[in-house]
Amino acid sequence: MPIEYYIFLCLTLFSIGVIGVLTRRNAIIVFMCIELMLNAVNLLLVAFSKMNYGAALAMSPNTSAGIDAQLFVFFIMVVAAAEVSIGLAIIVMIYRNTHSIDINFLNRLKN
Amino acid sequence: MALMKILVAFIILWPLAGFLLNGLGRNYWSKKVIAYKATGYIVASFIASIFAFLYVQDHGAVTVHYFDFIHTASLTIPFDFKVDALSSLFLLVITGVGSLIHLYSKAYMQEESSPHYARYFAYLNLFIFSMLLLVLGDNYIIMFMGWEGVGLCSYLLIGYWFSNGSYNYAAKKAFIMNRIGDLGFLLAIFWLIAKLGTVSYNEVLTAESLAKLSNADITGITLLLFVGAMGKSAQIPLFTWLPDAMAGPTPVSALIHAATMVTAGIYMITRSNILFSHSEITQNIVAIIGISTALLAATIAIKQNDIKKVLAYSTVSQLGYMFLGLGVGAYSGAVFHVITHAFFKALLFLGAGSVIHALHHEQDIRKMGGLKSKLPITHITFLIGCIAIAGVPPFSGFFSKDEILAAAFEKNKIYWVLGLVGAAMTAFYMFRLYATTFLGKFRGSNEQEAHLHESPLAMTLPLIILAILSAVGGAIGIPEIMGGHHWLASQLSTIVSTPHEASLTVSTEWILMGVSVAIVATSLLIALSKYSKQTDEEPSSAIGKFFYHKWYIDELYQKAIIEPLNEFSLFLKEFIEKKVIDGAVNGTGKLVQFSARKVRLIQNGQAGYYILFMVVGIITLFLIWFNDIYILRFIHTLTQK
Amino acid sequence: MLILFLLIPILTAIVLLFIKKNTLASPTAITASLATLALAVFASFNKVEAFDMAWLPSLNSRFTLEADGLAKILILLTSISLPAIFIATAKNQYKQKNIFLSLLLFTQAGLMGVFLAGDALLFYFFWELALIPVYFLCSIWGGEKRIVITFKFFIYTFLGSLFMLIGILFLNAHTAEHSFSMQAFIHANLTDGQKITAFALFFIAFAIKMPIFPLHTWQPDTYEQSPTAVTMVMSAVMVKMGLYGILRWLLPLFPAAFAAHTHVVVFLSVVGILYASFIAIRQDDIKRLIAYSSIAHIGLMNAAIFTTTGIGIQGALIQLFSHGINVLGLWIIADILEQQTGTRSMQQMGGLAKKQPTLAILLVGFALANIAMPLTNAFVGEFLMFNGLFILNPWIAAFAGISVVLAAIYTLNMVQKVAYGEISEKINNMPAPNKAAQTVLIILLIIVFVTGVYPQPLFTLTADTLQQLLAK
Amino acid sequence: MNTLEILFNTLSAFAIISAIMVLISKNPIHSVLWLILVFFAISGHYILLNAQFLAIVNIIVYAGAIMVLFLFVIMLMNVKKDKEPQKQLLVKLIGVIAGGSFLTLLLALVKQNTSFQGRDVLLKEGSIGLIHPLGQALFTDYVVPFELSSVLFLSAMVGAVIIGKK
Amino acid sequence: MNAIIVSTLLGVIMMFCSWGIKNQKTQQTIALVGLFVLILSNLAQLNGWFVIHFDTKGMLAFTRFGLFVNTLFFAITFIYIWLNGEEIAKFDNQAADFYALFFFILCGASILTSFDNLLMLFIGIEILSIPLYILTGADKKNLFSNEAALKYFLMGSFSTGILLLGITFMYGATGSFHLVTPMLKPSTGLPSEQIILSAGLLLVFAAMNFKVSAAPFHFWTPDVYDGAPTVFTSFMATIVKAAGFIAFITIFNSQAKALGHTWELVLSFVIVSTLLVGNIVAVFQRSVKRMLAYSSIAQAGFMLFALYGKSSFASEGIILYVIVYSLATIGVFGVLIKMKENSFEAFNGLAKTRPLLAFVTTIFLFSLAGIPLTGGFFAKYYMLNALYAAGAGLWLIIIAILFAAVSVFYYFKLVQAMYFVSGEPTINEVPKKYTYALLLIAILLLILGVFPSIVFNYLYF
Repeated sequence: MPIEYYIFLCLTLFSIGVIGVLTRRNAIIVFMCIELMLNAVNLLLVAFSKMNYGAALAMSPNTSAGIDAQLFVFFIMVVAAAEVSIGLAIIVMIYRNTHSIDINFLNRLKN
Repeated sequence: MALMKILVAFIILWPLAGFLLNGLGRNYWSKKVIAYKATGYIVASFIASIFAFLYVQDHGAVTVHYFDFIHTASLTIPFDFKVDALSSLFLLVITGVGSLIHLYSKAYMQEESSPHYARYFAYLNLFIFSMLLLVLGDNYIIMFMGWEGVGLCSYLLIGYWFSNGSYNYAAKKAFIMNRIGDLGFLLAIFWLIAKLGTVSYNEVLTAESLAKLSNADITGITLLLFVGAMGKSAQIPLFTWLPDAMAGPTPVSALIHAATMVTAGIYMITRSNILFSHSEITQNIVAIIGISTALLAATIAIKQNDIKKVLAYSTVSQLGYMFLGLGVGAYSGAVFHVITHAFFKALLFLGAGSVIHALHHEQDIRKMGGLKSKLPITHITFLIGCIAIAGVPPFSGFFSKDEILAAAFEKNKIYWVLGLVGAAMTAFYMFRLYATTFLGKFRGSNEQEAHLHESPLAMTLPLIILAILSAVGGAIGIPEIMGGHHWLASQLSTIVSTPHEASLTVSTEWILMGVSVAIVATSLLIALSKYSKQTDEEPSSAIGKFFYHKWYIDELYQKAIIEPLNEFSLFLKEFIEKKVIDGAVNGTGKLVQFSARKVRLIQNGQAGYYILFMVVGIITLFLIWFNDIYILRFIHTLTQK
Repeated sequence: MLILFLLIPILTAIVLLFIKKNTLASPTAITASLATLALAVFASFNKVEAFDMAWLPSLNSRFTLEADGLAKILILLTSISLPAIFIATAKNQYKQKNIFLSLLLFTQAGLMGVFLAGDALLFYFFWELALIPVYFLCSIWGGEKRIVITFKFFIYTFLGSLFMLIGILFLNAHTAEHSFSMQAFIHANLTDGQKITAFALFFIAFAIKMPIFPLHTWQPDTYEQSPTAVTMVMSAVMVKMGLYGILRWLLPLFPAAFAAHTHVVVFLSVVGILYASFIAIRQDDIKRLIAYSSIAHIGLMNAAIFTTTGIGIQGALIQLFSHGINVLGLWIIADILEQQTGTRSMQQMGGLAKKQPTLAILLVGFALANIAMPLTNAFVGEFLMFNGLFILNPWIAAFAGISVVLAAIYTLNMVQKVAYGEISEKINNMPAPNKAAQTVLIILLIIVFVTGVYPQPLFTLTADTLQQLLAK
Repeated sequence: MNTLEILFNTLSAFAIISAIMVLISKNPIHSVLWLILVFFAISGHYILLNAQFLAIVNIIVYAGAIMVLFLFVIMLMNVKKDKEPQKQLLVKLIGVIAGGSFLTLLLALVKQNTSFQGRDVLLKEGSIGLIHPLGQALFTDYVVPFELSSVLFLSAMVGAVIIGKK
Repeated sequence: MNAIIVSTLLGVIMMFCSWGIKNQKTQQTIALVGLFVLILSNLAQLNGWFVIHFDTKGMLAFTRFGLFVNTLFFAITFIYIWLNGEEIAKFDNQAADFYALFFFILCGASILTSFDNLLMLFIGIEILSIPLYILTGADKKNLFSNEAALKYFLMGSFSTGILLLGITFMYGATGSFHLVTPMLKPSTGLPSEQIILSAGLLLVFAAMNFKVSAAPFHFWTPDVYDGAPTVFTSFMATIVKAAGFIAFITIFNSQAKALGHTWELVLSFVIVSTLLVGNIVAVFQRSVKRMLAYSSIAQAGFMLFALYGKSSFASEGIILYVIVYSLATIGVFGVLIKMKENSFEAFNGLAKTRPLLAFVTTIFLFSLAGIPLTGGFFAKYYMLNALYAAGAGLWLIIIAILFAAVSVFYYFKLVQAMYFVSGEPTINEVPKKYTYALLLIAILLLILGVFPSIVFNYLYF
């Protein structure tokens, strides 16, 4: 399976995430779109890892090439989890004070 | 030599000392002390000058060195003084006439309160000092010092009564017009330095340095020098300050604006006659300017009614004569006329002063008349003065003027004719003045008549002395044909390059004299007959008005030069400075403010937009990086170091 | 020895910050400044060895002070001006006078540093150090429009000096072993193009500081708005920083570029001279008048230096000192008038000669110096400078010469309006003459005439500098 | 067109479609559900790439924990579909254009890039995706980041405490 | 390594303090002592003494430079906490929690000064950012604070996404996360096999720009700095930003030259736009706090010069800049905290009522503006020097200088308010000790302004 396919797929997902961030106003949805971006990256990383692994396999039968990427994905998930906890905490806090999570209403700070 | 060093220092420093002492002690000394001190110093330096004169007579010219005024790698200007025939003559005239006028002033300025009295004498002494610098200096720089010094003193003395605005204006006018001339002088000096690297007479005025100068140089330098002379000696176009200068006290007019300062120009040109006689063009210009000034001033003088104004214009016209003399190469003649003119013009002014004094500062001749009996001495002396200036033999004026005319005749007949016309007019207006003032019956108010009195001795004594001098002063220059040997010419032969020797045949010269005498005589008789009874009222004829209003030259200057300059500077101040230049400066500040106001609007507070901008930013970076936008690359290569 | 020129003012300034009593403050300042004056006099007639110590090893910049004729003459001027100013303005009431004085002393230290620094970075350092106290002085004690005006002045000059900083950086980058010393800069290896760039960078800073047309607009406003004591410092000494910079750095570093720009700069300066003179004619505010006349004089000096003729530069060297003295005198008089009559408009003055004859005479005296009357010090300088201009190009000299006449016009206008005429009530209300100030003025006037009749000491003082410059 | 390709294509299509649905569905809850589907699709890809460990973690952490958290929050503040006012069309358009150009730009770059041509991704073989080697690496080579990620959690915890408490 | 371990431990300790010890003062003291220990441990490592010896497997690489910078961070934090202890306590009776976060941030910072692997970069940045989101939102009842927190969080995690995509590309191109230097073969153009790698680098570049708030990724800065509690803003604007820069430099110094001249172009673009936005917009601000936010963007523009190329000037310069800028900023914010409101008018006539306070503020502002005799001058000078030494065109330097002149505009607006405008400053009472602390900072700045070299003597020996 050529790597380009994966790249295309992931970039598409990533961009959809970006578009979501740009077009939605609900903080939670925006945040979800960011998660989508992260996932796209994850998939791409795994794809790369397997690509490198395949390349390395040709040289030596028991290589561990590509493991780092998969671990990287693991760490990304870890971090994402932490981020989500904080992010949702903040969102909830805001919802407590202003009964809205519309990011466009949050423009008291400007200029 | 050492003796000379002391002597010259003596001559120079006495007046300076007088200036300082009177200036500083003005509040402490009584008028008497002040006056005697001031006069005494001048007399002292007069005596010293006599010694100097005698010394030069038997030892020839001497140069005394004190110190280097400027001494740099490229230029050295010594502080030297030169005493030779020319300067010693001027010394005598300046200090001599000077001391007489000091004496005269003692009485004339009596009404002044003592500090101002002291100020007056301090200025006079300072003037003498600067004048001495001017004539004694051994190079053009020192001459220039004196040159500007006398200008300053005349400024101070014209504006002596400083609370009067118009007097101040006159003073300022005088100074500024002089300054214009001085600029010419200065440029001439620079030119000399640029070409020769020196300004000392005995290095500049020599054959080899002349060889270094091209004709263009000489013409340029001499013309610029002449511009300087114009300012100082009130020639066209810079003459209008002199009549206004009559605002000063009368003795000042006598000393500065008749006898000494205004003749500085003649001195300067005579001093550098070698240069002038090497430039045909300049000589002609000098002659033309001279004669035309003479005529112009004469025409104006005919119509004036202020006694001092008449004399002032006559001074201008006499100066014109001198320049004519210089122009035609009769340097000694010019100097001769300077000396005689110093005598009789000083005399006339002082006489006028005594009249004014008697009439309590009445200067309009139409309100005078019949003073003959009231002021006998003044009358006699004044009359002598008039005769002398009119050029009636054997009075001094005749000889000097005749010498100039003769030279003019031989140079160019037209000069001579015009000169004669001028002479005729001189005789006319002088005797108009004399007649209206002294003859006829008194036209002033009664209490003036009541208080009419002859002036005190301190004033009449100078009159008498000057009268004698102007009567017999011609003796120093009696031409050969009259059996004289022209002592003056021989005196100056060392300085004047081409001493003007009478190349005319005896007969022609006699004829010329005859003609001039005849014309002068007729015109003065006309004047006498016309004005001894009545005075002339406001001129009716156009030409009369024209002369009466001094050819409208002041108005012309006002309209053509002064007002435009004022407008121009106002334009610069109000528009260019405020709007254009400062506007640009403040504009940049405003620009920053403006762009600040605009740019901050991007920060609209909405996270969505921020992220959008970020994405756009990333895209831009990509474009710059990969497609390497050409403008940026161009800038880069442009500024690639 | 040389370090004292910095230490005395700075230490005194710091001490002054804690002396609250005015009666104590100004004597302290005066004594300190007189001490520096004594030092300066001693220094100008003796040989002084340079002071040198390591400063910034990582930048390879050294703390170097050295005094040649040029430095000496300006040090002398500075240390004459300060005591004169202190004494003359001793009567003036300023709030928190001790701060005022100490800031002035800081300025003095900065000026001294500028004139003595032998290391480019150090030079820049003191350049700013001289500027900042002045900023505060003007903004705190100045006139009603002070804040805006002074800020403009600050930004303007600061921007200029930043350009100089770039120039220094640029040269420094091209020297061997990245040194800031004069010698290293002279031997920096630059292409001609780079030389011209560096020249421009330096020149902008100096041009703004002097200032020369058309970069001058900050000056009249600042002079008008700032307290006269400060104006005196700025006009008598600070503007000389620009000329000093040109003589000390620009001319030796880029003789070629210098020569290449002679005509442009000279033309600009001459235009500036006439421009300023014309504007001065129409000024009614005495401080603005002096400001513009000062612009004209500075322009002449700049032009003379840029003729690169020995005689012109010599004239400028002398005039650096003379102009300082003369303008100082004029400012002191202007200050007395402002303090005693409460106005700066010359229309409202007049008849001073009746009310305070001595002051009037002094005014005339300095007016004469201002129009370069012979036998005043200014004549010597201006004579030589015009001479240099003439050698460069007669027409330019003639053109610039017009300013001689214009100077006479506006100066005599001033004298006439202030001293002569009927006595006005503003003048009439003047209190008793300020003896201290008048004494200072008399001393200055004596300097004016002595150096005018016998300027030789100044020539000998600056001879060595002239030699070095002409060697280039 | 072997099975793998079919799987790949279907999964990809599935992922992309549901991702788009996340965007366009009005109701937040729907978007959450769609997102969960995306995650499942991606997990499918992991399995296809024989990265079983990540596949599981992805399901547990993302689809399980995180998304439930999201749901929970949304429920908590019961945001109705009409609660969210829509951005006006223009802004949306701009957003789409920006994102699209971002995508095209990157795709163009990838196309130009030569170093990936002919590189293949190894599907379903290879053991690196299994728990054993990953665990091995994690606790030997990657122990430092592993430990440090605990700091991350600590700070997150403290933060949650700070924000959470009244 | 020591720094990382010790700071983590300290963080944990502080966490427990928040339960154990109720007295704010004690907590502050503990924190200060902890920082002291931290500094010591770091210095210990500088002299080759480790708490635990073990191989980081190429995750971290400790350089003298990095460790030195750590020391600076800790020292500055020390001053910061010493100064702002009471202020922090005001938010929450549990100041210890915040101290804990500070320590975690420091841990992240010391990771960023020593990472040798993109994974560590990622984790470091996250450790750095997540506590910041909290600190920004610390003032829970304050809507501005909330808003700032949300904005910061959303944009921050978005930039994280970008960063990850970049890293992924780099991995894809090189097959490793290690900072192999240089990853790119030197070349002027862009060889087609390196495009993806360059793209990755560029994405990382963008993300890092976000962290150091360089235009056009600066948008969060004004709002967040403005919204966040002042006391935390000053921490954010100093230590955190500085750490970001160090990371930034460590990545790109190795790559920069290899990227060819287009890289310089991109960097110039970012620099110029950053300077432009920062300086120009700051001119028009009415709130001092917001002005400082923009000015910090402008300062970032100057710090970016260090990226232009490797040189002794660059490394010395960034250090000097970090010190000077952090001290000055902390100082100014320290004064600002005591103000009742943030407007310029609040400062009117401060010089009359509190001359000393006004004086120190002036020193801080001068230092920020880069006026000689304050450290700021040399900081800027080194940066310009670095820029030129790295071969930038003179035009860039001139632009920088012009903007430096513009910066005088807004810094001096405050000076004018304090000295020249008469008025009654609206200020809470300031304890003597506090003022002297500020004075100490000011004196430090002055010393740095005359002898900046003292900093570097320690850097190499």
